[in-house]
Amino acid sequence: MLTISNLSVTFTQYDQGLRRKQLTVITDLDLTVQPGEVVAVVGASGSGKSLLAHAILGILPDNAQVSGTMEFHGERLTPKRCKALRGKDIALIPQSIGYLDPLMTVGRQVQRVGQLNGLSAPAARRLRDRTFTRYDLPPTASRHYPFQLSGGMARRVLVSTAVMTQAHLLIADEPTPGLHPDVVTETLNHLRELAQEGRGVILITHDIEAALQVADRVAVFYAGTTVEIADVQDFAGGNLRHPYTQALWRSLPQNDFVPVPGNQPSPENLPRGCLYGDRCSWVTEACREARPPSQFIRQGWVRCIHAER
Amino acid sequence: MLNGEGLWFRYGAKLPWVVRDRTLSIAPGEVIGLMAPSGHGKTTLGKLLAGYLTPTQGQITLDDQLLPSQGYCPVQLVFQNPELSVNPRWRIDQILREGYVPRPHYLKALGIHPGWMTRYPHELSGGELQRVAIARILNPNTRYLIADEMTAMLDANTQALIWQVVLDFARDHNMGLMVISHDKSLLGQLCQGQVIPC
Amino acid sequence: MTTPVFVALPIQRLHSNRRQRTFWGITLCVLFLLVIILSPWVMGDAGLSPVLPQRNQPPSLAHAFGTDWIGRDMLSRSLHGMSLSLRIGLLAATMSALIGTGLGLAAGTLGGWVDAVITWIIDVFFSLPHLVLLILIAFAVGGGTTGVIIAVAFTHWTSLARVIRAETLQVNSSDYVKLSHRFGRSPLWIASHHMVPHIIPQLLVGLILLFPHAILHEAALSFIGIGLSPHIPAIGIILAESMRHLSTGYWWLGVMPGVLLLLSVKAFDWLGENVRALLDPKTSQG
Amino acid sequence: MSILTFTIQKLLRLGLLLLAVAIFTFVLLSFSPIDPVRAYIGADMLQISPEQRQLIAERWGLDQPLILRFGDWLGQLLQGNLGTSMVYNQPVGEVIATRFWVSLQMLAIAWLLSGILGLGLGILAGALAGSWTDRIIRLYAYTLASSPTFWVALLLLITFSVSLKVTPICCAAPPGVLAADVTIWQHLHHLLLPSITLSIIGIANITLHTRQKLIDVLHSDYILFAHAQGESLWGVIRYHGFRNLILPALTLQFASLSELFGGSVLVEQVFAYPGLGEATVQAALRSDIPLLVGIVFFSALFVYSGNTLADLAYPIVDPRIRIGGSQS
Repeated sequence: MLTISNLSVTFTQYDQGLRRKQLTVITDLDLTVQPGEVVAVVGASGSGKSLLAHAILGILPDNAQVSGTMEFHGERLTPKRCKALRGKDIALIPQSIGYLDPLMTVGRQVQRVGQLNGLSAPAARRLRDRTFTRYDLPPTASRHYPFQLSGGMARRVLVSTAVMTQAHLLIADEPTPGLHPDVVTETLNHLRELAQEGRGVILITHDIEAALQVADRVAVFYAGTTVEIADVQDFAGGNLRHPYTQALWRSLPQNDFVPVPGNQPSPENLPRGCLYGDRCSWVTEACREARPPSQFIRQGWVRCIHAER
Repeated sequence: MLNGEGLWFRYGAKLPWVVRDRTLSIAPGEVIGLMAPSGHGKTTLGKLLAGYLTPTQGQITLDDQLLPSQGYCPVQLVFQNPELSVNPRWRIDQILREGYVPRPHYLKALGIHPGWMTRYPHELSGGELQRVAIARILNPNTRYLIADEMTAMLDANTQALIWQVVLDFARDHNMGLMVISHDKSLLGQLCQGQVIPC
Repeated sequence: MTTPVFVALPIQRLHSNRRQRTFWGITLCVLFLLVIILSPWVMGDAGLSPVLPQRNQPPSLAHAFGTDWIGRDMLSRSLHGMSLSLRIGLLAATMSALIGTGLGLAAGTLGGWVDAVITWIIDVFFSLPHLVLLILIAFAVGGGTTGVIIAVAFTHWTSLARVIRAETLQVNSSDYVKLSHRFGRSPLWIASHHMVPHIIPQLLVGLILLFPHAILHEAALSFIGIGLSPHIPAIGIILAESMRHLSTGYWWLGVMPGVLLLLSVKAFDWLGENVRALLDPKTSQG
Repeated sequence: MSILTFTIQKLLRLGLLLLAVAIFTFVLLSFSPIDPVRAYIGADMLQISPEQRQLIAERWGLDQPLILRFGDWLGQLLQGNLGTSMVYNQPVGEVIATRFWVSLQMLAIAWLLSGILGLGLGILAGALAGSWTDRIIRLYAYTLASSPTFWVALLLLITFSVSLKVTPICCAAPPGVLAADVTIWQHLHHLLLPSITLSIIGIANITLHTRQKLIDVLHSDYILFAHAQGESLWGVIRYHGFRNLILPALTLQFASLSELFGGSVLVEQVFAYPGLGEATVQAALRSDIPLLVGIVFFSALFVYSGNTLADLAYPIVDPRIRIGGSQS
């Protein structure tokens, strides 16, 4: 349904003097999403996860240049098409209640989403009420303002905004930061449900445990690129292909809890070769020469020339 | 031994109690977990133990003495958001050196790049800044550390990196550690079963 | 978590050479203001004496601001007046800044009833129209140059005091100050290392932005006749005089000195903006 | 909080405020070098013997200690006796009432105009931030913000009254026409330029604040989300921007009453418009202490009422204050 290949996003900034600074925050990124599946996008902060969401929705700031292709339902996503699709065919589930207008009742905001999708006001209201019932939100919740909602209710309202649309693709951007484990599980289950209805879901998170709990496939981001796209089973099954993914898996508290030393390269000066090269134990001369291409190995995509071993 | 006995706390005479009758203690070299959902006074309890707040009732003692009000406090606290715990107008090296000059060994282990030294806090990411915030309390005078959701906003790799360094330090210096978190597996890994529900 | 790159992109960054432009802006403003302040000493009294054959001439190359009804050169008169107004304004604004800083710091650090009283005094000051308060004070202390200086000094400190108080409170209650205390730093050390770097920029910018207000109000008081004596060529008085000659069509008597006043005020505004940009770590870097 | 407690609280604060103003004014005038007797008698001072002076001083209680005089004075104030204006030879209350009525129309027109235009220009500039429209509006607002009020009034007078001759050059009515004979048209004609001058000056501040606030709102997370839902720029402004903008704008609008009042003093001076502002200048220039004190009190009341109205508007617009307030 959604196919992204070789996506790069570069910001142009002017530094001291007339020197132009290029910040490449996304490099050669690939991602596909099928109807009915949850794809988790996992990576450290600064790896370009949120920007990916903004790029798909076409809401990047003006000084960003995008290259590569994004296709949605087989057709290219041009800025014009992005504008026509966003909120209707592609919907965002934001990370916190701060993404709702603090001065408007929750009910009106959710209803507005329906109206933006072409429903009449009464129809949008009926759909909203049905959606609220579905998510166990009391009828009075419509009249509440965002600041009056509890953490769990807020989460359900945010999911409701996406359900009001007929969107085939949902992008959940860090939907569970710092929440109570029960609320995290509940929210993830909602996302799973939406996928079962035939929608594609992109779950963007830094929390790999949450990702493994709900996703079908996991795309691992590093320094603005997808180093690996693996099935969820590959993690526990020891079938991981990229050294970074393996390191990430090992660093989980329930596993070895062992980190790899070093830092993600800064977008100001990315290395010429593999972006993970300076932290990798498998690194060879060939890795430093050129960026590794994306390969299909053992039923998964990986950007590592040593992944076969 | 860091002791908190019969601790009660509220933010104002008419406000509800945030901490009610808590008693807990940490021995040198011990790692204790404190697990609870938000809104259960975990953060307040952490602030009480580190001397940021004074309990309304009860007292905190360190080896049977009250916490010193002057000089370096042997109980230190690391917050969830490093942005608030550094002066936005200071450069990184100044921030690192405020309490003590950190050992190059720890800076290296935490992956603190020498190139960061001349930058300002807003030029580092949250994960990078948190490592700076931790490096500055890795000081032999720190005998107890309260880590309040210290790595909740960080990715798994950075989380493991930070804890590895902190645990090494705790072992080498016989430092007591209280980990406040809602992450079960993290507490399981760090505290070997010593988890107190809050 | 949003990528920092995304949020750290203010539109201004797109303009090239920001830091250099800031420096140029500051230099230019300071030079312009210095030239005006020092001009009476450079020019002497040339152009101030009546030259009757050259009465009522519109602006020309010889007299850029024209001449008045007794043939005095309006440029010389305006510069003398502006210089005087600037000096009075600077003096009054500095006094005001001292009061504001003192009270703001006292309120922010001492807290308790001191804070309550100072905040209340500020509220009382804010509940009187500025100009009415100015007139009342200037009148009560007997008018004249002293009256203007005292009136301006005692009515402009409030907003700076508010800013300094808020900044002090904010820094004082910040986590990094509490942490510094736990690191064993003395209150004096914290004050000089944590507070001062925050207060000084606020103070400097606050002081500079006080000047234009002080100068405008000095001119306003002189204009309505409560300020300086009519024999002193202050800019407000020159403008008030021009009122009598407006209906005769001698527009330059009112327009040109006003332009000079406007430019001086804008120079201070611009200076303040540039100094603010220079002192803020978020903009001073790139 | 109920309306009753709100009202009582506000009235108490007002009482306290007026008391503070009273003490401040009294102390200021007691220690001032101005001799009230001399100020009262004015040019006739030479014809008055020291004995007569002494009598006047005694009648005014000037020989009493400070605190007693203050008590006396405050007592008179509380009875609503503001004294007699020496310049206009009328009770101060009456002078203020008639003069304020003349100023009020000018203030009201200026207040509404500057509010509506300022909000409109601010929204336009904020929505199109960085564009040429924005730059022009900003240049205009910044220039006006640092222009001396009386000079702007002078310029407009030169342009419209002297050169173009479309507006009268002074006063509230044509000279020589009896107050009863002034037509509404003549009245408006004289009101026009002073009101526009005042509103032009008020616009700058409101425009710049509205613009900045709208830019802040447009950079917020909820606007990002609204865009992601497919809302257009003008849809965002209509459904979210305006709502979040109106509260600071209202506060500013009511707070601007203080500036407006000050501005009217200068504008009335330039246009020789016989309002309260002009009376203020006359009171100060001719040492009419009772009138000056009366005006100080009145202006404090005026500004306070404006701020209270803003406080009342808050809970109507912002549910966080309305509902949050009633819960705690």
